[in-house]
Amino acid sequence: MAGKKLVSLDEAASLVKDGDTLALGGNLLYRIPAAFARELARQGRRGLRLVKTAGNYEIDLLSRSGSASSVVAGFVSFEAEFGLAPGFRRAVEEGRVSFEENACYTVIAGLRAAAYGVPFMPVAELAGSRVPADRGFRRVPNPYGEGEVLTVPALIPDWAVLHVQKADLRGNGVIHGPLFEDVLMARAARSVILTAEEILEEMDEGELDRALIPGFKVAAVVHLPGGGRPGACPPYYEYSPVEVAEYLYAAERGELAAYLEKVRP
Amino acid sequence: MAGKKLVSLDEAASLVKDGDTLALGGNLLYRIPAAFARELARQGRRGLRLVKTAGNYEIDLLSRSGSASSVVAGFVSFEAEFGLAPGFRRAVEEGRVSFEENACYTVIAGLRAAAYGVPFMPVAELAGSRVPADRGFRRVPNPYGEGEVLTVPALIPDWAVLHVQKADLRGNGVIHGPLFEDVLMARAARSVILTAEEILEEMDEGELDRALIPGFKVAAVVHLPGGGRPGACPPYYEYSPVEVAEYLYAAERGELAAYLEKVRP
Amino acid sequence: MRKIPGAGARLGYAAPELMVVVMARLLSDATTVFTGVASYLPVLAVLLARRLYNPDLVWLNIPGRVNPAPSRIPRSTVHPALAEGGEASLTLAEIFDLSARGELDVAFLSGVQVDRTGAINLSRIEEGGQLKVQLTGGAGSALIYPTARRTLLWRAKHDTRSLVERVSVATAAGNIYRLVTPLALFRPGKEGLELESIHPWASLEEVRAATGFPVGEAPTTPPPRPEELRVLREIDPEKLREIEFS
Amino acid sequence: MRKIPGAGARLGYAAPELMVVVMARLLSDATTVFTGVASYLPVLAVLLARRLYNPDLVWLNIPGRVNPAPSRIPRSTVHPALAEGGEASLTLAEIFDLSARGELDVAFLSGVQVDRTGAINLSRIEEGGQLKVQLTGGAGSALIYPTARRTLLWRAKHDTRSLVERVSVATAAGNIYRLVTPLALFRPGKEGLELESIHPWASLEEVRAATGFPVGEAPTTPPPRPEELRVLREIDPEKLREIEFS
Repeated sequence: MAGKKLVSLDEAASLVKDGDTLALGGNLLYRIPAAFARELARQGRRGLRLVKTAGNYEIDLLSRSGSASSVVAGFVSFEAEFGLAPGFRRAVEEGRVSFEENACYTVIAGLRAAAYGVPFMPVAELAGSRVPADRGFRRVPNPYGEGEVLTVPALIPDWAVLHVQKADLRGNGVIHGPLFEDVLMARAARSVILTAEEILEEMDEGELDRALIPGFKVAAVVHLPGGGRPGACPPYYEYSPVEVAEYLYAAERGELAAYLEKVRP
Repeated sequence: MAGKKLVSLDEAASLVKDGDTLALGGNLLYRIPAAFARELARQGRRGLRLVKTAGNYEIDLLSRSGSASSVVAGFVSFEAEFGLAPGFRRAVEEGRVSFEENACYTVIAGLRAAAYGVPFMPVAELAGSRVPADRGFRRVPNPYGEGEVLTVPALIPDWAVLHVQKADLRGNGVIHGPLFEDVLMARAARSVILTAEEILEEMDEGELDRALIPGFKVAAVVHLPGGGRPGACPPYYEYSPVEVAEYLYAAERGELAAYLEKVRP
Repeated sequence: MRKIPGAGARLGYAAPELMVVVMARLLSDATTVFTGVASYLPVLAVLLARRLYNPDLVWLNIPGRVNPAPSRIPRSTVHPALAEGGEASLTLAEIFDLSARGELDVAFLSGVQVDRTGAINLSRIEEGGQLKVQLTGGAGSALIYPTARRTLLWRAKHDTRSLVERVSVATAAGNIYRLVTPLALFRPGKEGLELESIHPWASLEEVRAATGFPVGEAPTTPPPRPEELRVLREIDPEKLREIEFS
Repeated sequence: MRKIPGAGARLGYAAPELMVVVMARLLSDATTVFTGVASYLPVLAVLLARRLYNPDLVWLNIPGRVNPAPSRIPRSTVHPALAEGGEASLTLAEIFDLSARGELDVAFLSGVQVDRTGAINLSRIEEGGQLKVQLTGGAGSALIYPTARRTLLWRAKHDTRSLVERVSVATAAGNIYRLVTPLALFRPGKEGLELESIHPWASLEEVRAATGFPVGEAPTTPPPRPEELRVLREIDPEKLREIEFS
């Protein structure tokens, strides 16, 4: 078994089929599966449903490339200097991508329901918000008290695609720093694909404590240093405002294909 | 603030009032708040409702002492050589303690509901088990599909009482090795009491990653080396079969009071 | 870069400084406070409050460490530098849970639109039921706003497109504590948001003209004290406080 | 210590060894396997199976490390030694979730009573609806049994009090794969558990007399091969396999 999970980026991305639901790890520009998203775009994948709490680069890119047909997320935007994700925004406004706007917490609740093997998760009332009605979230009678309780349906991704600092040949993945929703996504999804900065032969105790993605549910591991760029993957690299600008500049000029050819992996 | 949380065992145990619900950390003879339980017995606390997934020593002791009036747990027994928890068993058979038998998972589900601020948690159907009917677990209609879904009501302890390896003066607690349900208990409970092998002035990064009990919800920290005995608190000490036997021998001879006087803290 | 309100008044401070100071003062009695994504002014307010008014304030943010003491303020509010010096670990999901349980004291939220009821819109601008402008989505706000005990709204723009009678779409609503803008400070009143104070560079007329709902008179916002400005400049030497005004 | 079945037959092995070997063989095609509290024979079966039949078997247990390779078998199944050499971390709650999702392949469970349907009782013995004997509680069984794909029951006692027509209280029931006892191996059939094989030291009459429900004829359980016994003794030099028979 050991070793067979280590495949090329090309092979790993080929596991994803048109129409699959993908939970994407990381948050905003931190520890995101950026290179994997570029490869999906290069391979011309279509009809993907993307699941994320808060994202930007890879949502924007897959919306522009025509790979994503819908996005389940709480927040899609760059921060500060880069502002809104323009490709995503236009794709939604033009009806090419359906934005299933959630609260970040209802994405988490849907993933929790999937992780716990139940059809829904009760959540605190999102009083005054249009999100529950827009998403068709339903209420059930409180079986132990008064009133009704808001629920969120289980959200079961076909794949959790995570960029992690380290993985071993058996597919065990190690995350340093904030976990974001990565671990939950790995539990909720039917299967997991990892891209990793480093491939480990052995783990020390500190790494084992952080090895929260067991290999038995991981279908493929790609050794992919820099796989989070232009985002950050601490402690390896910071995010690059220059590379984000390069992406936005190229994409906004309609040169996404050239960008994808140039920026490899 | 810093420092005011550090109190004596006596003071910490005094925070618990007759009739309170206590979630007890650890599992079987591992990282259990044993000394804290002895102190509750010494102080003559009554009417406690104890919450645990799998336990033995402190459940048995608080059942014998008359401190516990009910126990919510999935499993109450010693392992191997010591067999059943005889004091607990007799207390239940004689009607002094009510055993609210759960599956370990339904204890977890009830704590999760509390941690998530919702009145119940859906769980997979425990087909063929008497537990749901015995506990009065109810079903709700599946709002997103066919049939009904089993639920477990929120279980909100007044206190999570946890024995941890390390804590700081602000009440932040560090757990090394298996977490068991300790972190979940700390989220679900109204407040937290820690007993700790060591009090830290500062934490290193490894400790910070394991500092999963933030101090802001911790009411009291007791510096209590050996507070898990006769159970184990790795890496400080193993569990002591001799001390477990000493407890059972004394208790079965009706000498619990003398045992509590002798075995301090 | 658009003009920073108050910058022309030569007071030695302008809207970014005053907004941070006003928000910091509002944290004097807070127990726990949460700052989310793209929240530069709130991060600075927390740091200022902890330095001057409330050393025991517990700060929760996205990078996952409780009560960090960052040595510098990064340009991303998800940056691990915002975890530095923390005292314990808590994931964002757990911070949401904390709020859902009613244990979160103060949260900072913003909106592209804020209306008189305090409802915020981060979802989209609709016209005649049709999507006109897609916004970012509300991140954690739909949960946080109704479940945190007090929500402190801030918005670095104050005009009739931002402060409206009624939001196009309510992304979130809830327990509003105050709304801080570059022109004024609002508090909840009987008929919705009302003026609490007007910043020194703004007149009541200007505020009225820039606000999409009626407002009454109010005193002038107390200016920052020299110590507040000194500490703020110390905390924020790179003037990240101006990012939201660009 | 009560008599260990088969010990008098001088075969070079007895019930503890044969039970472990039979269970290990049953794990030949397993993907994931869970062992819970006080599960000495199952732990040894997993280790034996991994050595001889199924090197890729993924073992999950309470101390929280996936696929550990302990250097010794401790006397507590919660002992951190059972986490040694693991390859990743997974809490017990997450193992339960895994089972609830239908992703757990094989689980080991036991019962003070096991009945013909495979239902187990770890809760209590009732007489006339009244509590007579309080048992330990079923730990994870009520969830694991119906949600794991296959449950391997074992019980170190085989008598008419343990193997009953109907349990006093059903703590758990579900997807039974096999039941292994010191006298025989059972599998699910049309009318409930049926004999698959009888251990070399037991006769059909003995098994019938010790079983609270009817059983038919069955061949003899294939004895352990020398290699199986050799590796088992290597894994378990302290004979923890006999604890459950004491």
